[in-house]
Amino acid sequence: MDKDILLEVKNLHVGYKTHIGISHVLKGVHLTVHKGERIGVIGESGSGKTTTMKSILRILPSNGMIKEGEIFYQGENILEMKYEELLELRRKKISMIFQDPTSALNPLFKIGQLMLDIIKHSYNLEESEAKEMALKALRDAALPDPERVFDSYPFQLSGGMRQRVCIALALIGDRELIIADEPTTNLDVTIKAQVLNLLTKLVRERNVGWIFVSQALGAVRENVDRVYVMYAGNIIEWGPTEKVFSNPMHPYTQKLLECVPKLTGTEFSKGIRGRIPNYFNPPSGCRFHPRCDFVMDECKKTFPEPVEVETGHFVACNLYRRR
Amino acid sequence: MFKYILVINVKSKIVRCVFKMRAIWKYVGKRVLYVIPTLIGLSIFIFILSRVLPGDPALMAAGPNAPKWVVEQIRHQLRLDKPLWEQYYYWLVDLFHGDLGYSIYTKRSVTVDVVEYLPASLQLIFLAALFEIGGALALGIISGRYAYKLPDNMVRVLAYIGISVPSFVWGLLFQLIFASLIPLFPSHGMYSYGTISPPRVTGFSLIDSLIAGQFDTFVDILWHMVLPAFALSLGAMAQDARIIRAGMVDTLQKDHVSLVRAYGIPERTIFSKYILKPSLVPAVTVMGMDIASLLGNAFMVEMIFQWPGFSRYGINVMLNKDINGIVAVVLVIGIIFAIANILVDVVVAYLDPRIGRRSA
Amino acid sequence: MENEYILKIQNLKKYFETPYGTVRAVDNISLKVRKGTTMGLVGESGSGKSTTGHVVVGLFPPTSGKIFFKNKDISVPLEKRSKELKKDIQMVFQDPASSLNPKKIIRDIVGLPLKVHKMVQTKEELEEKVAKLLEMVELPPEDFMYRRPVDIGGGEKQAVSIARAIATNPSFVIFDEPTSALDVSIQAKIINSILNIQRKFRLTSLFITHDLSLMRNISSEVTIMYLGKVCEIAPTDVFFQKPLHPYTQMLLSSVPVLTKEEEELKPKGIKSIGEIGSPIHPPSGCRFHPRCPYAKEICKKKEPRLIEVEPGHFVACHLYAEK
Amino acid sequence: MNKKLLAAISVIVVIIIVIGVLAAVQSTQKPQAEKKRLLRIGFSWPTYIDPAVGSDYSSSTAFTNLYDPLIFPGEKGVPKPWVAESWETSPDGLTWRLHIKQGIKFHSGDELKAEDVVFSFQRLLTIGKGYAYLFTPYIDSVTAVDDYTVKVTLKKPYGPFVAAMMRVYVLDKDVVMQHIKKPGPYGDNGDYGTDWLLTHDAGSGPYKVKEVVLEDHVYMTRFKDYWGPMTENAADEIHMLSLAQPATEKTLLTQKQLEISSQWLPEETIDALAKENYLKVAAFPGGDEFYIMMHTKKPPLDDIHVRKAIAYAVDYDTIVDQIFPGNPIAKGPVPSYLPGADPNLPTYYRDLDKAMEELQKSKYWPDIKNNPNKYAIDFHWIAEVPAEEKVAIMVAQNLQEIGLKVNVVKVPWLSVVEEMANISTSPHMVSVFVSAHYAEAGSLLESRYHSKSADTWEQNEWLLNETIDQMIEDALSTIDTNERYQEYAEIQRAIMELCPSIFLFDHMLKVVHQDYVKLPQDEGYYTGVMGYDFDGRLIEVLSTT
Amino acid sequence: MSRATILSEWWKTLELKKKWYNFSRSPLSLIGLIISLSTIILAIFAPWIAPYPEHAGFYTDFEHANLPPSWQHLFGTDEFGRDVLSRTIFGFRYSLMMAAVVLTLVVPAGVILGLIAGYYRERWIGKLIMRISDIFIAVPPLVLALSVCSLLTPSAFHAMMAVSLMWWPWYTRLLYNVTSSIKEEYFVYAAKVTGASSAHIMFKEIFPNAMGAVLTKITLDVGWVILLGASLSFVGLGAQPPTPDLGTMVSDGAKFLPDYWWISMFPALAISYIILGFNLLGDGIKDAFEG
Repeated sequence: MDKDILLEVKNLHVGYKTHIGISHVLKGVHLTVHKGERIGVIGESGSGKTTTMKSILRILPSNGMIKEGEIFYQGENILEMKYEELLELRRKKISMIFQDPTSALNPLFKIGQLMLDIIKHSYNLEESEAKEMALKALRDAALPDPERVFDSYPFQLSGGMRQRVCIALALIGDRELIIADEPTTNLDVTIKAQVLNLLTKLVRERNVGWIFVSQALGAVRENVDRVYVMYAGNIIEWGPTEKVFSNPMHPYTQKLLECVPKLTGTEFSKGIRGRIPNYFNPPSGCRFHPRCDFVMDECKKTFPEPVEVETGHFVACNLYRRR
Repeated sequence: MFKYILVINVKSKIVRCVFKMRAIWKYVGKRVLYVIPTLIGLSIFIFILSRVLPGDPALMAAGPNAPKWVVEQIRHQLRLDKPLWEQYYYWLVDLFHGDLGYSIYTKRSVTVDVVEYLPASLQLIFLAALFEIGGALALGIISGRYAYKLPDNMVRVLAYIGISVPSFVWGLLFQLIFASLIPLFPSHGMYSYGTISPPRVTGFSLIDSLIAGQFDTFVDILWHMVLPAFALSLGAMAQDARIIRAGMVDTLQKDHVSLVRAYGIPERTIFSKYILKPSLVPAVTVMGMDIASLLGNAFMVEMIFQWPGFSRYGINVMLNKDINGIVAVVLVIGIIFAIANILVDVVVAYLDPRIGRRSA
Repeated sequence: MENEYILKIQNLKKYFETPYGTVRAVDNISLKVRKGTTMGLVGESGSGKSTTGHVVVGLFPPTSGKIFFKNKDISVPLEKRSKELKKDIQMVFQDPASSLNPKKIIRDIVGLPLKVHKMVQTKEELEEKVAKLLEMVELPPEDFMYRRPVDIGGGEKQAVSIARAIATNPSFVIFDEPTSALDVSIQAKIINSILNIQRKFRLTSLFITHDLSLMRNISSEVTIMYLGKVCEIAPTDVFFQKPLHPYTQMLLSSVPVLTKEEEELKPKGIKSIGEIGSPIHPPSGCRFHPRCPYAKEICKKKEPRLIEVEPGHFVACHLYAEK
Repeated sequence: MNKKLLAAISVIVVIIIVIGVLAAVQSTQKPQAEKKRLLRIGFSWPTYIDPAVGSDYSSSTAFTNLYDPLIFPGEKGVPKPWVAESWETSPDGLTWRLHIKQGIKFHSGDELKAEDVVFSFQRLLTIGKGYAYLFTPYIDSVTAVDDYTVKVTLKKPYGPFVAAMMRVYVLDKDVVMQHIKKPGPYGDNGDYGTDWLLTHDAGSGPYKVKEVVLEDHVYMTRFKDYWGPMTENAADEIHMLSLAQPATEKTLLTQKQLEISSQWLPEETIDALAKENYLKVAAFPGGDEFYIMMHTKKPPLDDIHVRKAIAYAVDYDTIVDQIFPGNPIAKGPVPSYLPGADPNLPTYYRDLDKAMEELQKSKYWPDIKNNPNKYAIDFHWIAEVPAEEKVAIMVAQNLQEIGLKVNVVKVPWLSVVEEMANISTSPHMVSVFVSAHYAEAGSLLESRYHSKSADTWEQNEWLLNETIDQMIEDALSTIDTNERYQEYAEIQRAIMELCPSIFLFDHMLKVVHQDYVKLPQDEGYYTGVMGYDFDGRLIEVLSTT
Repeated sequence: MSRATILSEWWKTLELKKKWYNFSRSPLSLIGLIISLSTIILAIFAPWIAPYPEHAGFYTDFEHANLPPSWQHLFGTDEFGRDVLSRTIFGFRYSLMMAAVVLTLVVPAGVILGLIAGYYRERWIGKLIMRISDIFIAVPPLVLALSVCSLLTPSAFHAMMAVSLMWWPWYTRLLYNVTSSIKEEYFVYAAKVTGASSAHIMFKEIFPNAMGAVLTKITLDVGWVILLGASLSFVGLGAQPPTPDLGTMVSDGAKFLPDYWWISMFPALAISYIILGFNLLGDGIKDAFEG
């Protein structure tokens, strides 16, 4: 085992029990984060990004079930951890920034109450020490007037500030891995840039592992070392950022990159036909096959094994397997 | 100079606190202003109805054998010989003097009746509310905590039964079972016979008996209150347990619960703090209104248990077409309802900081 | 020469009274749209771009100011507008989920304008026309005509919205962030149909968005708004070559991009700072001054006027007023 | 939050447990009080203990115990001198001199004197409610001649004046005047003490008010200095309790928390209770008769044949056997035991053939035959007396048999009173118990059939028959008793002929009481005067609690 | 075109299927449906189902009064000798009729007023309607219904009128809330922009979206109206005897507790049964529309 590996997700299958049946969302997701490495996960909405991230911390909703797979954190399987160990992991090792800061902060508790509660549970500190720690975290998140923020309810803060508070929460103590689940999706363009800059700056400074989940391809490209592309509960392509973006291999990745409008105003793509499949009855074989322009018979039957097309750049597509 | 700043710092905290209070008061004031026209409308509605609908209250007041001149005298006394608007005007003027008019049923001022009977009802409703809140919280939390599991299913079925069985049926059932078949509790009234009621100070017999040092009486009253209060509380209890459960199940799915969970807060704390409080906000609204509605259900329950309260008085004035009494009963209940409404809003505003104040 | 402007907005103001104060959603803006072109209206939340669209289409009467459409004053409440006018101006709304009545089938949704304007007599005629409209937005009619909005995806909903908007054959259509809620792959499809339709119908349109890259691909002229004010108006090409207003520069610099070419378009040396102000208590003077790196004393006091620095390129900033 | 909530829940749980334990303790340990002879009687509210206001059963019972009347009804209602020791009448019957007994003490300790009697008369007449109607048409003036003599001047002769004086209860003038509230509707007299007297007494009776809680109870304690005769084992306290539910009364009786039940227990409950060996049922004439009054001016009842048909259709036997067991079928317009009643009148009985025969004689017959709904008869019964429902529904069933359609309507008592005040709103038929105001046939005849009572609740018939009116007036102003009774008999015969009412039965009051309470009624004693049935002077309580 | 019609039908059935699926997911909803249907069937076919239908009218048989439950009289007989079971079955009929009359009066009025008030919420008409409806909501419906009833002579008709008078504001409120939120939806904007009339927007665009809520409320309200009606007659302000009204039966029978418990307890259970049924059904319908 590579000692450098911080987190390794192997063959993760996750489904949700609903009244209509089981929705098979994740189908064999794998992911590796090295110490201090910055990872990007891109994919459209509904591709299973958030489910993957929630599985790591085992905070899936009560109807979510991990059917198969392993998640190793420094060699320990998170999925087999006892509750106390899990709490320890959540308190000290991995933290998560949620997509929507408005819904992620309990509206009825002051920022300070929440932070103190978290710090006290994690570190067993005195009230004053805990408060000091919280204020420091807020200051680190570049919040003006941390005292006031500490004493505010979430609704009294702007969206950008709320997300900074979430960042502050995620940076309390010495975390080794920070998961940022679409941290800027609901923010305005200029604020987005600010928050993202802050986050990358902090991550770089502290040299922690970082999983940056996003739909914004540009933002991912600018900020991470390696990138995973997800489609319908599968990782279909991954590799060093530059390689994936400059030389996308999977038909989906190619199309996706074409779809992004360019500032240079080059010719516009026609988009990808169809939409993300229904997870109750997902397509057999490669889940992209109904939308793929290069679909072959075997695509409908088997899920393609990943192929390393260049160093560290893998793609799971039958087009390349044959070659 | 430094000293001054220090003082300001301390002060600012107090000021902020006061400001918060003031914001809530302002909010309450607004609600009161909103409620007043409604109450006036209500009084006009019921007043006109009581005067316009067929029936001769004066004749009824005079009693079966009274001569004509007595009837006329009462008609004059009740101002029934005046035009409607004038009657209402004088009624309103009297109201501001604290006079709700003459009751043809009790033969005295309705105000006196209200003062006499209302505390007994409020006292009963208070106990019922205690039962209701306690039961609803206990059942709701169990149900929410074990959502979709056996305890939850049991509570849900119980809640449906609780909601569906009318309070008067509960009353009769309890009376049948716990007073007649197994005589654990008294079947009616407020005191056991022979108990002399404590001297009236507040009108709330429980408090009065304590003031008078009659602990026996206190226990006696409480003992008489158990069955009616319980019968009264069951429907609302079931209703509120359901709301609390729904709130908890709903909150369970929220991102902010995922967040605290992701940061290693233990499940017990999550439930008792981060899930319970948000689920209580909608429950408090319903609970408050349910408690106020108990006054309505109390009509039947007080009748069954012969509780000497305002609702039984209400039934009696209604059955006797005591127009001033009816108007007063409706209005007083309207006022209590409005107060309950406002109280609920204040509690909700206290629980939910977003309501009522907003930073500019 | 005046005729070539199909829409003229003069000193338009729209204030909303709320319990927390007066929201100055649109505060004295003027702009003109040439016939057959697409005007892009760009801004962040609170900039008043959507409100401008709503006022033009008549949903809210203006607080003050005039709107001329084809040289007719249309700054009146909706009830007072003629049916002809309503037929001529249409709008596509932002949120696909709320744009379509969930209780109706697509045929009736698209057919409503036809029925209101008595453009069809019989049910057969209606179905025929609706089918044509659906084909135009690339939705197979048999498949969609009788479905309800809940059964179709976000992109398809937006396509239906577009079909509805063009049903009356309008000459002017406002697109209010039609793709902001969609994934990029779907967005590409929708933008393509919009472009097609514009070409086919020779539509004049107002395209509201916060996405500059998208704007680059669709509009011929750009108006940038900030807190209810216009900052800059310019032809698209000029704008991307030479953004003048500091806010425009900040906005442009905040856009994450995918390619090197794009990277070069982004202005250097300006970074996003500060928060968007409140439209209830907007900053004095130039509304952007608290965030502006070049802010001077005068910016706090005096509101800059919109001046034409070169033909067709207007900017409201004291930096350029001096020249 | 967590701890606070837990604390709150545990407090509530503790409260519940404490209540439970206390309840258990309570149910074994009755509250300790000093031993007393208690007489607890069930009543229905309202009870107005002011003699110038109340006139119903429970109010009158309260008067009997709290006050002394001028004349007291003896056995079978025979007038007995009481506060008025003796009296003289002028030959024209217009001037009466009443001699007041000396040495009667009010509860305040003052002696009862002539001016108190005058005051009581005047107060009654001024307020006009209660029993005032017995006197207003007759009395011209009341004056005190000296401390112990009162002179009453009448406008016209009033035969039953002595009997009527059972309804003049003497109040303590000084006490009342001390508690007057001004301003009030009675000028200088303010409210005439009506507010105060609602919950206090100013009498000289054997009991005085201890506590009145409106709609709940009237507690009275023994007045030690009572002047009159009292039985040896008289109760120390009388509690009149407002009881609304038979089930409650049943529980109380079986738990020995109630000595005498209320007077309107359902027959079913009485039956069930009679099985207990420690309970007794006392039945005695209540002085009232149960009538179905028929509106003689409203079609189709304005036709005597229809009325007679109805009278022949009603199943009297079932009523007295099943619905009101123990009550004798009425023999005429007044209860048969009332002085002046004629026991030998021709009566109606159930005979469907006769009924049909009468109905066919009626001018309405063709219409009724073709469309019973055209002449549907409204039958109102009084909501407060649930047993009347049985009569109403049974009568409706009976009339259905001869082809008459009936709508049964349940109406609250006061509404019945109100609708009967007007000839157009009076229902076709209404079933009412009416009792004599004083123990003589004349009382009922006047209040039931004289035109001046047509707009009161006591007459729904709207007879408005001048001949009958004249006969009644003549009889009432006849001072000689035998002669008067003779005239009463003639009136009764005339009324039977007109068939304005269905005479169902002479009402027997039935109460259930504990065996340690001795009611004079157990021995066959009765007064027949409303309100004198439960007289603390006579009832023995043989057990203390 | 026929293919189109088939398609349209197909989608419609699919829609219904989905609703039924959501509904039948919970066994409680199914129980509710069974209970409600059983009461409706009993009510409609009462004269044929009840063992002694004549006991619902003017009938007395004092010989057989107060008999305990037996095979002959499953629920026993009352103080008139009438079969309690038969009267209970007829009682369903009266209760459901009351609910039907009240709701047919109240729902259209409340819905229309609510639509208008919500659509014109900024104008005086909307405000006026809401203020008036506030008046009727200012006290528990039971209190006001009792007062109004007491001022009239007690009868089934008056009870229905009084309950109706108390009930419309709830629908007005419901529709007001739904309307004032839906009127800010973009599809309403779209309809306005295209020139659709206010009436069209209110009834064709907004109202269908409130249908689910209205239907749910109607079902739940059947139970509440019955409860209110029963309470009125329990106090003695309801239907006239011998109408077999469940509330009246309970309060009349209460006199004979505990000896003849069947006279009041079976009707009491019947009231609870019918309310329980419609409560469960209402929640099921809510699931069907929301799920």
